[in-house]
Amino acid sequence: MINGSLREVVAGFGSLLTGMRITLREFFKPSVTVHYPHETLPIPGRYRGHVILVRDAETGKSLCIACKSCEKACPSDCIVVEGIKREGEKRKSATAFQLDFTRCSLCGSCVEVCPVDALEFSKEYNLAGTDKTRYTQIDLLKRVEAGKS
Amino acid sequence: MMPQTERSAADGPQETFVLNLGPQHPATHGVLRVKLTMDGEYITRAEPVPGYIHRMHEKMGENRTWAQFLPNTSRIDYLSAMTYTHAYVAAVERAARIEVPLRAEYIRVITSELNRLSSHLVWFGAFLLDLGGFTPLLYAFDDREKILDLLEGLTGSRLTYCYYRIGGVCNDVDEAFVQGTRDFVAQMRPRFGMYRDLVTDNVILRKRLEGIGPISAELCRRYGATGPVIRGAGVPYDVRKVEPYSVYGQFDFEIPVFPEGDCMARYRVRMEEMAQSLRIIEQAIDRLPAGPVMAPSVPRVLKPPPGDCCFAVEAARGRFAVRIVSDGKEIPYRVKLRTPSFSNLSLFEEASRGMLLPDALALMGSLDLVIPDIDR
Amino acid sequence: MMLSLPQLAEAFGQLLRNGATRPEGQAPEHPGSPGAANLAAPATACRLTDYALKGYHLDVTVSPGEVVSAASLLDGEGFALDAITGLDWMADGQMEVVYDYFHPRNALRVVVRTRLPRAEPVVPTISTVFPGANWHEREAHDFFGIRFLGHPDLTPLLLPEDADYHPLRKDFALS
Amino acid sequence: MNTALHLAEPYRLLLFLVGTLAFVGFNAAYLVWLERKGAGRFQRRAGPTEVGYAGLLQPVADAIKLLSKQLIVPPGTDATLFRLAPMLVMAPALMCFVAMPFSDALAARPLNLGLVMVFAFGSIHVLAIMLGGWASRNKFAIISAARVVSQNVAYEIPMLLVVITLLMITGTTDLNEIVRQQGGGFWHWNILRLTANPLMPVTFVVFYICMLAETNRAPFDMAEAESELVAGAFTEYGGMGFGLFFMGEYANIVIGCSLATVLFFGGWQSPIGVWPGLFWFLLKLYLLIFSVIWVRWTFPRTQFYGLLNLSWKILIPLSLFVLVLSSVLLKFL
Repeated sequence: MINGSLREVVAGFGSLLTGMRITLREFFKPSVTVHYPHETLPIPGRYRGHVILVRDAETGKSLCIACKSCEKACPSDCIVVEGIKREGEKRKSATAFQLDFTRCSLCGSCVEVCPVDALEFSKEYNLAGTDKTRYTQIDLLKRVEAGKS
Repeated sequence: MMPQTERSAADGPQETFVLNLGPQHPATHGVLRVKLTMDGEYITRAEPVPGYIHRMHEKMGENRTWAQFLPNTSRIDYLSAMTYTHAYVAAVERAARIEVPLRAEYIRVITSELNRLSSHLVWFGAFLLDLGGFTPLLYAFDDREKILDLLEGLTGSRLTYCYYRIGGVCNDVDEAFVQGTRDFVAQMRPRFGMYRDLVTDNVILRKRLEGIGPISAELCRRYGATGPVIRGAGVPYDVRKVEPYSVYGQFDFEIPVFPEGDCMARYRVRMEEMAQSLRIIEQAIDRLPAGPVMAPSVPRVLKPPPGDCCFAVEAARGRFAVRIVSDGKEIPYRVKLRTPSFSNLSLFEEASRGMLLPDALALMGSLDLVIPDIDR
Repeated sequence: MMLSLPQLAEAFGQLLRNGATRPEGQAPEHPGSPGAANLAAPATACRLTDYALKGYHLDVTVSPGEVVSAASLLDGEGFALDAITGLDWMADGQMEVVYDYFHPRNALRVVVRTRLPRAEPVVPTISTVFPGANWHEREAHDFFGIRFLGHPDLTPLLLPEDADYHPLRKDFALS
Repeated sequence: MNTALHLAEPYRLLLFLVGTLAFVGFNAAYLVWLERKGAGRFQRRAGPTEVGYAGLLQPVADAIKLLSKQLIVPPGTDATLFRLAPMLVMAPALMCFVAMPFSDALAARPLNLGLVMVFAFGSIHVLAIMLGGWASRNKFAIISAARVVSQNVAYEIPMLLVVITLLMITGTTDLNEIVRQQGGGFWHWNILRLTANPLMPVTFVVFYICMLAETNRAPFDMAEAESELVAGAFTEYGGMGFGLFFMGEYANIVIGCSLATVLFFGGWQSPIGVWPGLFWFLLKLYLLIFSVIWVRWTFPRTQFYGLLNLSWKILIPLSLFVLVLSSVLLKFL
């Protein structure tokens, strides 16, 4: 019996040494962390930041036709679109496009449902501000007109 | 906290006290409260008090269209969002008689299994943290990060994917994902050897888990506990095998079962399961068929015919079932979410009786609870 | 022992006083569906369903008084409780309680359902048979106000302790 | 003998008081940094990097933070005991350094009962933790206080048994004399004095385990056990009260490792037999401290009864056997 328990003690002690060998091995390996914000990783192409309107390269305007499909598809009611039909244009165009990002769950329904592919995901993830309205009322139309895309 | 002692006449000289574990406690992994009646360090009664992050997902389901409920499904058990979404979309597909393309099913299996791996890796780390070992958590997160990178590249999100759609998946896999997954499988295999040497074989861990917190198959049955809890009690119950859904029937994998019923058995089940998930992923990647990833005939306004139907999947924590009831309208009449953590926790009161506090916390850790999964 | 579906259906047939095992097709309109056809459905019925369409094999409708004996029957056959949930059929003035069962060793899923008057939804507890039903019944009480007779403790489980509302009732007003 | 340190007694004492305070304070502060850096490396991350070069000013930032916090005495506690406990954990730790021979001449007061004194004062911190836990009026703290007492009672015994084994071989309790005996190369160190007792390495392992348990270090950190008892005896402490407990823990590690260095690794003696001095002492000390950190970041916490079983069923019989073996060898060889 003593023999058996002694063997158990020795085996247990051995398992501890094995563990320490492994952690020591890891000790000398390079670190795997990325030191944000000093360094950042590339953002994958399909990354889902908050949605933005696509800027038409020719006109510099949004492609949105104010059909409100996205507004209807949104599970969280975070999109408000207004539009009118301007003189001499075939389709309606948006006069207001507001996003309440604080309610958005980034499901992508709006992007998928858009018939003219006027919506896309941004690559922005550094979102912080002192003013709530900065994220409850993101004016996407103004953003397109300001040339940001 | 004020010490207060309860003494009842029947107890005689024995004194017990109430220890309020949580809602904020390092071992409850979220906001779960457990009201412990203690006799010294021995638990005489442990009464879990869930509900601190109850969000009423089921009511939300009755207030939006069938498709609009999809983002919610990622947020019930946020660690296995894929499997939860899978159960919901499959239930709706079953109700609306939608045939899902084969390629989409394969992609669902690959992503679900990757998600199961990432979920088990979090459990592994958190469990070791409960037992006071910090380092394995970081190693597990290192591995999990690779999975999250893969899924982020595919779906655009790292945790709450909302990737499956009723009738398929929203993005097709690209070559980078396929290759990345192959590389990951190759990298992950040797890591299990490291985990075994560092953690599983460690004498301290074995002393803490072997024979601790026994849960019998009968106890599991009476409480409806599933997943690694029932498989750690010797019952080979896995929805992927018992009620094969999606294309799981086409893969060659085993259901790890350990009959001991103790914390170590549940631990080993999950460790083995990770290796089995790798097998499934490997086969699915090799046999990934070509074709569309969305069913062609999904109506834009979905109105499943009246009636109810169920769909169950094997989530990382056990059997997750969705019961939907349609009244033929475009919004669900009822969405019932049967979550595994709810049933798994309900046996805690009976199983923890008479245990020492640290052992009971090991038992709780071995149940792999995700609190939003209980509270919904 | 491998339990076969017909055997189980037979057992239920004996259990139900006036309900008989009906093969698929002859069954009346599905009791889970709303509308007038519902009320025409018999109080008790037991029918085999197409698993591929429904996700369960056997659909049993019992009277409220029979849920405990149904649970005992399934308990004896080695079933486990999946979930208990309510369903508010406000238009019919009824409340349905749905008991989902699964079998940990056989691929068998059974649904037992019963209908209660919506004004006073009272049904005996099955937590005496399945201790796991305790929490499920508390949850159904939270959400629907269904009272489970003989339940040891119906205080709110997921809702706040002082909750006196039942959010999954169809007339629950969303603020 | 080094003559530079033969100063007048009051100056000498003052110098050593300041020196010891500085040494303990510096170590307590920078061992936290070392621990965090070490933990980072073991876990493949960088540890503190932001405050100063490689995070070297992190302890300073921590100290400022802790000092600026309000000291809260929870209502209903025994305020006197509650305040006394953190001091009680620190002061005896300082006392232990009085007899510690840093080099041949560098010791505050060479005592011929040095070893006994270190043990006498080293045991007080248990009392302090118990007092802190008891005075906190918190259930987690009280559980922790009860654990600490039984843990330390259990580990004091094998620890003293192995030290007695060593004393039989060295024949003195003067720490400096013990070091002098181990001069002339590493094969003269006590850990390798296999002629006196072939089980000397085992003796060291027992001593090391007991040291971890006595200082409440992982995997024996029953008193703190953050995943069970939140922070155990320290739950109600904030600001510098907590800071003192924290520093006390590191001070005790330094004492334990210093003692291990002196008793088993030849203190300030050189492993190759030439140039003995302070350098060797510090090198061995920090290597041992590193191993303590290494152990902490490798293993999970033991279960409490596992801990007691280890002491009563394995370590005590083992150390008793070593003791008997040594005395038999001493008697007949």
